[in-house]
Amino acid sequence: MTTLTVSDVTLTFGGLNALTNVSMEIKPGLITSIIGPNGAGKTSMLNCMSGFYHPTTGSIKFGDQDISKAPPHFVSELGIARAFQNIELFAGLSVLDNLLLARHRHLNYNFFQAIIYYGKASRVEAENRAFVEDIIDFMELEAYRHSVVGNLSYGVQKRVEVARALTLNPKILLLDEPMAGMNVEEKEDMVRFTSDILIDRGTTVVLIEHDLGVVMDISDQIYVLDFGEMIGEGTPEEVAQNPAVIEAYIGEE
Amino acid sequence: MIYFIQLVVSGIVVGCIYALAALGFVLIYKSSRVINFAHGQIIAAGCFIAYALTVWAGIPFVISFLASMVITFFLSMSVERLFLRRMIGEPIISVIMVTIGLMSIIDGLIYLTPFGSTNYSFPQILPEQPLVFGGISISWPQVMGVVFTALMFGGFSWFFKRSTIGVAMRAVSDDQMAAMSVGVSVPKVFGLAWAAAGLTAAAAGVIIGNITGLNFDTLRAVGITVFPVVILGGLDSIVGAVVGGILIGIIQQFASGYLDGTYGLAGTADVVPYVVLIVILLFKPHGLFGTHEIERV
Amino acid sequence: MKLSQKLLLNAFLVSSLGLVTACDNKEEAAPASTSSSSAAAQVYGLAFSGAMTGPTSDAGLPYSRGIGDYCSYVNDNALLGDDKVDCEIKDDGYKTDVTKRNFEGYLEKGIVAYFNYSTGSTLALKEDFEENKMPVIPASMHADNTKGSKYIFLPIASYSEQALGLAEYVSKHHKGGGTPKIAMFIHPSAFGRGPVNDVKRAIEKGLNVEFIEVVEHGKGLDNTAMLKRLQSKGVQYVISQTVQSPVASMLKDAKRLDLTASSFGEAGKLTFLGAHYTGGDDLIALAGDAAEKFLWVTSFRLASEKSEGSDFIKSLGQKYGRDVKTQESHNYTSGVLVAQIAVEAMVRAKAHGKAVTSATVTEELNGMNGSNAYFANTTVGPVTFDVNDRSGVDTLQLYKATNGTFFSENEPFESEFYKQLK
Amino acid sequence: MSTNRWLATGNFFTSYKEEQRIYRTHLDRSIFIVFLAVLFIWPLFFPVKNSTMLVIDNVMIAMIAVLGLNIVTGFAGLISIGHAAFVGIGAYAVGTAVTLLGKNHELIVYGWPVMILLGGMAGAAFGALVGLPALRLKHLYLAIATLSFQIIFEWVIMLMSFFDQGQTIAVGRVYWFGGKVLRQQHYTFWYYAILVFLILCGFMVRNLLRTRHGRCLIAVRDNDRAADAMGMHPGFTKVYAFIVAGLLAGIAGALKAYLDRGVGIESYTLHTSIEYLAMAIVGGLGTLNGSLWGPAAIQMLDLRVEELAELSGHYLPAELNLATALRPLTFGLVIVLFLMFEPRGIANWWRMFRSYTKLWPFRY
Repeated sequence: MTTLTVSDVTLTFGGLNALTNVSMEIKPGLITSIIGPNGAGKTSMLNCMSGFYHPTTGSIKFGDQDISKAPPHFVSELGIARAFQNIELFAGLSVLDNLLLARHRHLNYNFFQAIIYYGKASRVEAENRAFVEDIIDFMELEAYRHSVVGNLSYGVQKRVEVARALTLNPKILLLDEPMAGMNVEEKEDMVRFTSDILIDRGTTVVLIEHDLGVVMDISDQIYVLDFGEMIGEGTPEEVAQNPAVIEAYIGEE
Repeated sequence: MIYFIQLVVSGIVVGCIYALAALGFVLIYKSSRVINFAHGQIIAAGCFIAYALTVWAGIPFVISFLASMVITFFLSMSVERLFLRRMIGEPIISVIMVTIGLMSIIDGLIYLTPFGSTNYSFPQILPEQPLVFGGISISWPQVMGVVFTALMFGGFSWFFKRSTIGVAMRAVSDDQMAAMSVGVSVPKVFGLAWAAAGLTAAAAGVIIGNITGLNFDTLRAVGITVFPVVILGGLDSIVGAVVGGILIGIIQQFASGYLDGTYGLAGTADVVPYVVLIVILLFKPHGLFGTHEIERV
Repeated sequence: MKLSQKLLLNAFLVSSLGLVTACDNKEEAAPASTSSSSAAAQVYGLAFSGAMTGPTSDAGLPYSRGIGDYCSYVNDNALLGDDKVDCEIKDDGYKTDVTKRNFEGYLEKGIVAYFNYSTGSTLALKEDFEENKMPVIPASMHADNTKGSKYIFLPIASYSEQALGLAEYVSKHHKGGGTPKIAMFIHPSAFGRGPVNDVKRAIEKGLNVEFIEVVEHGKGLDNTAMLKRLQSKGVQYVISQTVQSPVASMLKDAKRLDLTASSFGEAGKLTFLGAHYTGGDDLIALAGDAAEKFLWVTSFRLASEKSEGSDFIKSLGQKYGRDVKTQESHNYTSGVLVAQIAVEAMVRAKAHGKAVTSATVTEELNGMNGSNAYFANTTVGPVTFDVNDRSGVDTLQLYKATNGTFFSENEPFESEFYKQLK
Repeated sequence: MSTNRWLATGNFFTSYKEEQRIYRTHLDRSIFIVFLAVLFIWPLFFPVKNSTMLVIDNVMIAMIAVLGLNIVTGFAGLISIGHAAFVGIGAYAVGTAVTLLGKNHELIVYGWPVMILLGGMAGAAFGALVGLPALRLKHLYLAIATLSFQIIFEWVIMLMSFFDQGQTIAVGRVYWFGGKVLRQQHYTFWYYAILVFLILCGFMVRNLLRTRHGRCLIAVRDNDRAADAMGMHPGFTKVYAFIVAGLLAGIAGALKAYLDRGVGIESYTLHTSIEYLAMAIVGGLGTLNGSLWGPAAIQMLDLRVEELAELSGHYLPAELNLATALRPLTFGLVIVLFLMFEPRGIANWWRMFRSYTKLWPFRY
């Protein structure tokens, strides 16, 4: 099991610091949450971890591998997958194709085998289809298998988003506000999925979430960001007691 | 040395005309993110209208020049209304292809007129003798080109900074949805951008027509020549259009002045801008002045 | 389905159905023309495919009108007795693919002679002409057209011959000391480059001019660099082989830079000369005053000078409702000439008691020499072809632009070196 | 299991492999096989005129080229305004061989299938070169880069005397088992040759699209950030799209060189590029069968307009240029009308037709 270590990361956009000297450690086998008010730099942190942004200074290490300058496709290959806050699915494709796309790296036939199709390509496709079906079962998406993603409801799209990240078979799964904009039932489902991901599939989860109730319930470790700076860390109990965090959330009277 | 200076001056002067032709192109791109392939045809149309008014209707050149600009203003606006209004919200590739279709349609319409297959030239209205400074000469149509580029450049810069509609246009170019939500009429802005593009196209057309004569092929080819200019300057930058135009003008002059006739090369002025374009794109993907957008996930 | 989509679908279906029926019609039409061959009066097919739209349509359109009008004239005036010509004219938009399609269609209709247009398509279809033994008269006078071909007949002297004629004229009339220095201003294609090597070869054979530079023009809006360079190299004569528009730009720039010679061969200035497609009314239309003193060589008689030929062309144009601009265009005359040549060959075949076919037309064309030369009134010299020389009117006439019209300068002449080069 | 393999109703799959099939029912597959057979045998039963066959041949070549264009523009979403240059590269690969070896060299007249594949390779190599800017460039800038490549391609060919400065380089008549292919059989012979290549290319693209090599194109088009997160390098995927497009275009170009028996620049100009784009759009961007509908429809339109123009020439005054204006006018109108009213192209009509007949005799 590998640890994702973020040390002293600063991210600057045209003179503005999105993140300042943030350090955190994502330990395997836990659900780690990053919380903070709007604009605190949570998504920027996630973008840095997944290779979309590169920290201006500081480093991000996955195990021994430095990934601070690695592009997203490289990071995902290492086993860090993410689900996006604003749904970033391939809207014109079916749920099945969206998930199969996430198997891109695992479809190990070459171009010529692909154009001939019969033989290896067909066999590998079928094997991976089985894997994808597994995820579909896990995320309870059976009914939507052949639906075009763009036509599905928001809650289901969110679930597809998570399912697609899971299909990458990651070691660490980064979830960016998976429950935002959901109703209570959908939220409950998503919480269940999140803990199942860790328990059933053994995937480490990093969660960004606004609903503090959910965060406090399921997190093992919490980091609190405000204006790009780390203002608190620890278990849910510790964070709940932290005066800096309380101040950031409730504000000075 | 005087050869070199003459090349630079000619380059700048011709570049200004390119800039004028490119200005309309940039205006459309800036507000609606559309690459207008039919721009050469609009340039040609502007030129033909001015000729028809001057020679066939016998209206004084200055008036018909201005009138042609006004007519193209409205023509271009109606083109937008007829063909592009319906395309708002469609994928950008469809919109671009519409302009390619437009290119053909305007071709067809011009073939209906005598201009499609007959050559004409403007009567000698501007002074025949060129301006000469210390052995360097500039013809009057070229002077006109420089003056109009300066006017239009100044005008549009002011327009975008100060006037309400200009600010609205900038808002639309930044974010259509956001602009709509604060009450800016996006279709109206697009219409206006096209109309303004028509205006500059007519000016460019008349000036180029004065330089080359009225040959449909030559005039519509300007629409393609403009591409290196706008890419070099950055697709959405008015300053870029002017700087890019002048740079391409100078590059062309140097190419034909120094490259042609050496190493068996010939006609390099036509191709060097495109080579420059590709090199520029490799190192500065958004041109010299184009906006670089930060992508948010 | 939206109404608009329905409409589109319907329109498409109707048009595709229409295509099927149209194909049927064609198959009916083809035997109809051959079946009439048993009757006394016959219909002979002539056909043209050229650029009436697209690049060079300014020349192609009047050219096609010339062919069409002369064919109508032949039928209306019974030049072939009871027989008629059926002249089919199609636009190919300067696209070789379409030319090829048109030509295959014409072949199936059983034409006896074919008029082609551009240099590109003539070279592209050369093998097809050979295999079908089809006599072809193209609008392109590219010298290489006839190379390795027995069936391509150039109506007038080739571009090489024209450029050589101009170079010889320069060498003969050059005033002042030294060897006259020339440059060539050409189209960036084989059409423009064709004559360059022939001129260079003639110089090796003793033509007294110095060849300084070949300029291949682009689409740029300014020729300052090029003109200044030529001047600095001491060039005095610029021989153009291209189309009118770039020449017009160059002339305008030269005038602006005060580089245009006021008289032939003025020292330190440039004298401009050009081959067939560089001149004519179109040049004056484009260049205006800057075209003054431009020397243009061609083999045609012009409307500006009264002659039997120019009167004929005018009356022809009037008869078939052409505007003055078309009537006076040398491209119109040029179109008439190619039709004249083909019809003359047909008339001769008939007179010799032969059936009019592509083979007999070729035969008659190859026999057009010596006492059998064809004196078309539209040209300054006779049309002569033989098995080895298939360029028609070898006589050239120099025209000079004076007050916005081309008038003939000196007597008609022939290029001497061209014969030596062969 | 008593599953029904002939109709869509009651057709159940018991393995993933079964579901991956192109033809879901035996009926579909049978219809397709019969259709292919008809394509091969119809020239034997109808006397076909050369001019008709030439049109058909050119349409099929355009289909191969547009298949390539659809890969890059339709599926990968990168506008290419230089597709004719890719086709031209294929043709000029043959042209190069002719110039080096002579037009009747064995490799050219006997080894033409090899030459056609070589044309494809050359196209693919050029595609890689043109695609390189795609590593950095985003959509519209890339479109203009392809335009520049088109213009540079034309200029280079026109400059180099090696390529006869753009004039036609003649290609000899090819040999087949029956000996030399003469003029009378030429167009029919190439009909079969092109048909075979078209079917191969069609299946190649079809197979590609149901594997990762095809899906990644669509992924990059729809959302290149997400594609990146899924482990695809968006830049390389774009380059790869250009390579596949170049391969198909190169094959089309080499076929065209043989069909025309010559290579000249005039068939590979910017105008042709625009025509290919129009074909792709009218057919339906991002669909396989659209690549086949488009060229057929545009060619049909062209022929119809030609007849219409001829007809109007008989009835309208000589001075009206309607006949010459009709072609560009209708060409442009068709593009614009399709984009405005049927942006998914003819392929969408085909889809509607299919879904109507699929569950026949039941409506739903």
